[in-house]
Amino acid sequence: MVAVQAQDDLRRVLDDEGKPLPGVQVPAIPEDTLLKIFDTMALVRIMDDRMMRLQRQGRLGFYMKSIGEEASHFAVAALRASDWVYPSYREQGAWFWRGYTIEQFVNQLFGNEKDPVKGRQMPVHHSANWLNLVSISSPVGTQIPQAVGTAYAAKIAGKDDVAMVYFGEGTSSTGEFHVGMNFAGVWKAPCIFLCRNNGWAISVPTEKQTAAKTFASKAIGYGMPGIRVDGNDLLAVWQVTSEAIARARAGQGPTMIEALTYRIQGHSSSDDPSVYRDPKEPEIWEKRDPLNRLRNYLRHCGLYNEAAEKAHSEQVNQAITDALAAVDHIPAPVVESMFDDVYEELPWNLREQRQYLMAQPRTKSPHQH
Amino acid sequence: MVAVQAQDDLRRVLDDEGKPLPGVQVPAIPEDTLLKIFDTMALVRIMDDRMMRLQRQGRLGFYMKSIGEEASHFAVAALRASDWVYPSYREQGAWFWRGYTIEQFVNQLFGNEKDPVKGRQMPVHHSANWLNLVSISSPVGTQIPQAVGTAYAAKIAGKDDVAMVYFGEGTSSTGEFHVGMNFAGVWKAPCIFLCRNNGWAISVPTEKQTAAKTFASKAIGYGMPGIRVDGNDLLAVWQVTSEAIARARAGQGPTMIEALTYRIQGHSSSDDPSVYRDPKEPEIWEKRDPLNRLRNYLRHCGLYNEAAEKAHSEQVNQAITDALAAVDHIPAPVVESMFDDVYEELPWNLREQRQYLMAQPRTKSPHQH
Amino acid sequence: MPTMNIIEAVRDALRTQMRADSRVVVLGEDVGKFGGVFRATSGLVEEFGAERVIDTPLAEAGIIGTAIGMALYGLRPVPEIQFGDFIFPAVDQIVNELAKFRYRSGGQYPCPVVIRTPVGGGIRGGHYHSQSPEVLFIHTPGIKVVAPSNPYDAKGLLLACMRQNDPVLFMEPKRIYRASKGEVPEGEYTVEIGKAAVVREGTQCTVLAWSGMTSIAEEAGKKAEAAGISVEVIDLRTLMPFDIDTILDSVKKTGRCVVVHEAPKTAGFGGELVASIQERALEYLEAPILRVAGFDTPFPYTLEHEYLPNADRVLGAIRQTLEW
Amino acid sequence: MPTMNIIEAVRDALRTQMRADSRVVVLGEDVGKFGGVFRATSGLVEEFGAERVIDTPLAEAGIIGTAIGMALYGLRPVPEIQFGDFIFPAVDQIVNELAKFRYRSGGQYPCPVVIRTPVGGGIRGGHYHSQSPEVLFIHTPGIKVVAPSNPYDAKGLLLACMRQNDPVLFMEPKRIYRASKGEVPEGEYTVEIGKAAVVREGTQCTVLAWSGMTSIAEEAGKKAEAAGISVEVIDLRTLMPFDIDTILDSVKKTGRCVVVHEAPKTAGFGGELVASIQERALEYLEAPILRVAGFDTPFPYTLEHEYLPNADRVLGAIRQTLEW
Ligand SMILES: Cc1ncc(C[n+]2csc(CCOP(=O)(O)OP(=O)(O)O)c2C)c(N)n1
Ligand SMILES: Cc1ncc(C[n+]2csc(CCOP(=O)(O)OP(=O)(O)O)c2C)c(N)n1
Ligand SMILES: [Mg+2]
Ligand SMILES: [Mg+2]
Repeated sequence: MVAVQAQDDLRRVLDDEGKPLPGVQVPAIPEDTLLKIFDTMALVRIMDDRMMRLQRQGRLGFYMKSIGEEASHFAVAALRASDWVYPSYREQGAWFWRGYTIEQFVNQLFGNEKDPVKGRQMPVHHSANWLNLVSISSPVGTQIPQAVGTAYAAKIAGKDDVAMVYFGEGTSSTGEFHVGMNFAGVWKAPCIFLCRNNGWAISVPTEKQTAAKTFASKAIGYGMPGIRVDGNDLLAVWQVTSEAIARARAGQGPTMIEALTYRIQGHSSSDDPSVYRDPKEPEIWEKRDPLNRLRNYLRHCGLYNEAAEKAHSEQVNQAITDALAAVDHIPAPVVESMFDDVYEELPWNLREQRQYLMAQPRTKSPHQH
Repeated sequence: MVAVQAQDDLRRVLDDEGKPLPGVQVPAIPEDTLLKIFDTMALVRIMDDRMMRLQRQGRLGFYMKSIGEEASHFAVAALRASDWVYPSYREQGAWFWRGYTIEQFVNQLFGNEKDPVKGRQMPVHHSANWLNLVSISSPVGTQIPQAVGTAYAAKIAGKDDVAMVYFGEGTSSTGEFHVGMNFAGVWKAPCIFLCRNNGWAISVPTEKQTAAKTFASKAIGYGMPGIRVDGNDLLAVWQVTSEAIARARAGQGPTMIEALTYRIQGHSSSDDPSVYRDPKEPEIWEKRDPLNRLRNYLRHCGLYNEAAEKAHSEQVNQAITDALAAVDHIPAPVVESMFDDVYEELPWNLREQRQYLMAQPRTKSPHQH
Repeated sequence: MPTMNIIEAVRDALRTQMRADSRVVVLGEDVGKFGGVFRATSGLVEEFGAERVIDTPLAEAGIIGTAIGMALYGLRPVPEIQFGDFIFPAVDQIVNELAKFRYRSGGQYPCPVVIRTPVGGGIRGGHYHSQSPEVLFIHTPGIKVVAPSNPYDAKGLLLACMRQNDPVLFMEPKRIYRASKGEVPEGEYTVEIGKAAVVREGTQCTVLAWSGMTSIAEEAGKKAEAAGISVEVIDLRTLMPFDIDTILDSVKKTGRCVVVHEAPKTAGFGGELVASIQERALEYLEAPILRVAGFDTPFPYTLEHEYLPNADRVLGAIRQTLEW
Repeated sequence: MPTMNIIEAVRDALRTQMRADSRVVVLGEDVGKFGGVFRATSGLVEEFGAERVIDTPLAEAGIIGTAIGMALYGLRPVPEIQFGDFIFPAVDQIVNELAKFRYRSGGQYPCPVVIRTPVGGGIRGGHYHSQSPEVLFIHTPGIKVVAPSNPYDAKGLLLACMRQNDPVLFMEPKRIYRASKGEVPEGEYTVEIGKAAVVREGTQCTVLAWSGMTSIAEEAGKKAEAAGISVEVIDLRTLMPFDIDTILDSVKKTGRCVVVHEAPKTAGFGGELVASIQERALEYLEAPILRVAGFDTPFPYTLEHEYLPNADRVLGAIRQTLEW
């Protein structure tokens, strides 16, 4: 079980109620940015809730929610648009922040003809090259050296773009984590490693994942700074990410950030955590909810407007409803599209197979609409 | 380039001349053990020299020497016989220490009928299950999680055996290093990771291998102690290894040891280091030669007998000469043996292929004698 | 005799062997309290304790690497790879280490590790929860490959694997983990490794299948019968070493053959079967041997049912061999 | 025209393309000052600097993983894997990531990475410096596989690979790296990917080979000629997509076929070739298509020349097809 950690090695700006802690420096986040983050975080919360209900109704095959972990998504907000991001499957906020739309998101979940990845991947495996957001991959860890390659490529190309990769603490056990971190250290690649420590990798708690005192301490082995931050404290996340970005852009190399948070619910829509953990454990963390804390902080700053939140929430809900309504009329990708994009051009074997398939009677797929 | 490190984080017992440093605790190595280590170290030195000459004469396909790194081999001397060892290709001392004979060693190099691995592997890829020495594998890193599995198996089986795995500092960059270290930490496996930092991975110097301050510092990320030791100081190597073994046997888990040494010559008989490094660099290290230092230490303790060394050296040389003479009369493994040991029993495809091959005219292999 | 599905049969095999042989240990991601994401190991940690049912950190190379070290020391590890698609980080440990240990040590170090992993599509898993990676391992000398299609074989073969001394990749058909039910004896019995089963007798065309495709082949066999065509269906069960005798007996009788597999067609195991048969029985062939297989694309999500071989396609191929 | 060996031709291709396209970067173990253990990259770091010729830490997964990230950003990485045997730690990056990137992103992210690696035996390298791992990659949709057998093709194909937009595994025949010499044009030219070469014309039997086995097949062709048998030898050059038309044209003409490869026979690429040919040209076959391949054992050390296919064995198989 992840205990709330001693404060000295954990960067916090806000207390659990969302008030700045005495003596801390509060990062200067522009007001409109702060409000946009709040709105986007609320959107993620609403989306998760709606999609899980849909999944429970049997209308959606699979979903992955991030309730309680949303503040960590917004590390992305400290980047600029030309920076590249490799999200894992649990940072929906990163997508919406950069302008991925509710329609795109929903169409991806349904794998229909308007899905940006053409119905090729499971739900929550988005891709948006126009936003410099790289395709999500299920095999965890693989994205880490890829992000390092992107970061170093920017350096080689003489640009000051940085790359950021999100991953869970369980993923830090993969060989690819090590390999990616090590290359980044040697290359002084402008890369930010955002390890979202939510206490669990499916059913495996952190103490079965590593004997290291903290995940951030792993950075030492790669000669890079490792920073722990309260992952439910948006201001602290913004702050440490901004520092890491500044270092990266200045040619000072990579940073690993461990964002301490907690997976309040199951791993995915297929999981039932009551089998393996004490149902009391999440309760501690519900009190530290990042959305509440940010709302309280906005209130504290006089930036909060309840009516505006309500309006925004209604608008989001309506957009989701509309997208879901539209989904019923969006067909599955056409069958022959299965053969596209394997290569730039179709080789003879795929041409032959496409021809064969098109001559077969159509299969009514159980998950076509 | 590896500089001689500051002393505070580097365990040393002997100075470069082989005298105990002021104020250090000298480990209590039994006299006969110490003398046996000296003899075995001298044997390795002689063997390397003879085999390299043989290779240069074109009589041996390939060889890997360890001149200047031999003290690190003798971490094995602090273990007991029931402990398991996974050597890399550069710890010939570990084999001889445990009783692998000069004949076996030479027969392996020649891959002949008396080779313990039946001519299946390249030179220097030994295996001796009767000595709890596990087969050397060329792909580096793979042995690390294997050693952890062996260590943990001992624990599961209720025995207090430990496992030790040797590897080069370059190998610490592999995913398998990370994965093995991490499992060992979580499992508190009685495993000792002996990282022989000889400054080079073929042509790649340590600063291109990692940005970590030391290799030992990587242990922090796995929640285990990481200790740096002068790898050319036999007494210090013995001391830190003994401490690690004691911890492991007491159920206190794994230790990583970084033995700082230097690869004086080429990576293997195929390498020419003058292409990529300053020929002056090795010179510094020649002065710290581990065999000389141990000899001086023995002298200092009144244990050294020049005549005995000479006699031993002659005896070893004679044994090598005899083994090499014998080699000319030992045939290659019989052709049908190629199909043995793929599985416990021959499946039909291998039976068929064996029959086919035996019906073919024999190929005179360029490296059969 | 109790009725079990494949998951239950696998669990029963594990439990039976763990009771019989204290050297058997299970390890993998989520195999402990959670009992595995498909629940194949559920209840085992309660019975055998956390030292024999080991939740590992998230690293397939570590799961197989440590299993190798355990096997060398004398244990009998049965690691689980959560999905066949995630076996690739462990491929070096399997191909270069596990499979070659006995050989490269001159017979000194046998390495009896049985790797269990669910394979195949049809569960809406997209590229990364659907692959059938058998051919790489069939091509790797030193490891056996076993792929049952029903609960009886699953238990009997898994027990056989855990009692022999070579490494095995044991592929479980996840799509029918629960759907495939049948009578399974309690306690100990084995199904011989290397022996195929003729699951439907017939005279005009032989259909070779395994794992999740066996039921598709059987369905095609039934449809063929309705159309007046007599089809023999063989469930290979073991892919390496595959049962060449049973295959040849059948093809020599029928003169026609169709191979069905989920993995992409090109360089799939079907190619080997075709090549082996025509080497030995060309004179018996009345028509080319056809393959109905996955297409040469990554496994798709929405269109997976267009991707997967189905009974109609198999029947189409059977007809084609008859009309050739 | 200068005469070059394969190493020189590869180096020349790299240098030529690096001059023409500043996006091309080379990375791998020892590729910098040392110029690669086979010296294929020697001189490049001096000309193009350490940011375009990158000595990496020792981790194949990192070499390929970072190359992917570079390619996505717009570079053209040409990673080197020091020996084909050490590609396995990178298999997950290649099979699950590199090959599927374009597809899984719905075409958004092409990933033009050209992986160079020396393959094959005959250099006294034992299991771990001798393997021919092509079939795994041929079986993986999304990556092309190219395997030249001589300096001219090596340069022309490598240039072609670096100028197209799909990932490629470029396998180099290390045994004949220096032994195979020939005239190679200076500057730019390409050899088309996907096109085989008929390297010897003949009428009675087709022999298919690639990489280090092409010269063995040619030698067998010569020996056959001396024995009065007319053999056509085809060097496939590209294995994925392989040149089915050239193969079929030849086999339809000769009616007989022998496939030669170094990798183990079972489930090797030979199986696919046999299956594809008999699917399309069974009626032309006068005899079974035979395979002369590596045996189903790990690659041995002392006995490697018993292991490797040789001209006599190929000739034996040719005779067998003629006498069938
Ligand atoms: C290589 C690999 N092995 C196994 C899995 C199956 N799997 C999916 S998510 C997961 C746990 C990941 O935990 P963590 O990294 O902590 O991320 P979180 O889910 O907590 O966000 C596992 C084991 C996978 N996706 N990839
Ligand atoms: C997985 C893998 N990649 C590449 C190689 C080729 N190779 C052999 S030794 C070596 C360098 C190893 O350096 P280090 O670990 O420092 O050991 P040292 O040789 O210095 O003892 C390399 C790259 C290999 N054997 N295995
Ligand atoms: Mg987690
Ligand atoms: Mg080294």
